[in-house]
Amino acid sequence: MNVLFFGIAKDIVGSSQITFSDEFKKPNSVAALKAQLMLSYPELSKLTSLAVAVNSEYAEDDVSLTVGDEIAIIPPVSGG
Amino acid sequence: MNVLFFGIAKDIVGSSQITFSDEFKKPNSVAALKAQLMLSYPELSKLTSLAVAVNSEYAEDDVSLTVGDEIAIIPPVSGG
Amino acid sequence: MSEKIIEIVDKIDASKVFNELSHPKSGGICVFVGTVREFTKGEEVVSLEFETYKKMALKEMDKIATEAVVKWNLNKVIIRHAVGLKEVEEPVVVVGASSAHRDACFEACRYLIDTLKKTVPIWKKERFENKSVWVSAHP
Amino acid sequence: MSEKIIEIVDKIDASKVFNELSHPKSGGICVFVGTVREFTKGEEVVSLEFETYKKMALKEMDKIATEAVVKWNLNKVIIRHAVGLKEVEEPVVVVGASSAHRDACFEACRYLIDTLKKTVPIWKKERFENKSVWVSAHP
Repeated sequence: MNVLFFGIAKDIVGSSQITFSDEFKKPNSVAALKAQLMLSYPELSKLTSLAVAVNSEYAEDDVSLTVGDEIAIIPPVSGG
Repeated sequence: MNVLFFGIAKDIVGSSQITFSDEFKKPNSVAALKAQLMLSYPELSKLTSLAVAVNSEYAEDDVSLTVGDEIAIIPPVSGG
Repeated sequence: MSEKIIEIVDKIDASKVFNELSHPKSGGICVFVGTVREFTKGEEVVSLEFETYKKMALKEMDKIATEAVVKWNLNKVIIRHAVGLKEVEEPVVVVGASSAHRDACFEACRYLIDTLKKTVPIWKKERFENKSVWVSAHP
Repeated sequence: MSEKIIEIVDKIDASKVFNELSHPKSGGICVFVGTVREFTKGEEVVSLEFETYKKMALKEMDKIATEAVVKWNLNKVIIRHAVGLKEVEEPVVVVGASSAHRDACFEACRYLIDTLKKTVPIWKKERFENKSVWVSAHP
């Protein structure tokens, strides 16, 4: 399972992509993924918002994650 | 005293300009000018509105007219 | 110091308006272009013809632009109207505003075109296949 | 059948947008261009840098455009965003709508830019003389 990072989230994590290769550690929902990331990178919890996209669509906390999903961490957007 | 006509007012009057050369007949106010024109060209009174400009500024009915003024008859505008 | 562009021209080149409104203190530019539409009230329009009392029209356009600059603190403003015969899809009017933030330029742009249509002495004749009509002349 | 133009590009040419939005059934075209402003909150901006999650951004831009076409019955719509480093006065985003009457294109244009700023995954870093800041990242 690949997780992509953008903007300030990429800066905080220090990488544009993390791969969860160990099936045991893989979070099984959007909520679980966010919790795990915020524990590992506390700076993420200081952001104005933190959304998750699953297969390039915004996903609510209760959406479950499967191995083939393309997941992205979306810090506050600021286009325009 | 020159009176300029535009748009449909020009079509109704059949001319883009009328000169009041006879001092006796010259209307002395915007209201008098409009009354005189509507009497001569009844079609003018059928328009949605009829404004008068004196020296290229909109002028109310009570504005008086003098010989050197440039006067214009402004039928309903429709720019844009 | 704001820059105003006020013009009545034979032909409008809409492509240059963004360069004209570009400004280092602007974060937003809003532009409205009025174009000739091929149908009006279900009838096919062949062309539009615009006539103006130019001296007065420029004065009125300048008043509108100045009011907008003051009210919305614009960095730049443009009001350009075309006269003569215009075919379908041709631009007949361009208004635009350039400001620090987008609220101001959107509101100003709307004000420019709405007020122009009410006060500026320009007249439009719609030419159809078999007749011509001065727009808004009759109730 | 409405035409949508949805693009993420390295450089925006604002001059071509009116040709792109021209349509025989349109009487009004409204365009908003966002540009780099040299000061923000009193500090001098050297440049902006835009980054995107392109695949998702194009999807979200397309949703916004489609919603606007349906809601305002647009003939044409455009949403084009730039990425990379942008200097003061450069355009970073162009949104525009082409419709029969001006109410629709003004409202649609405002909706396009407001919604883009809320939902499209694009991130802006402001570069000042001595620091860089991701915009809106922190409360």
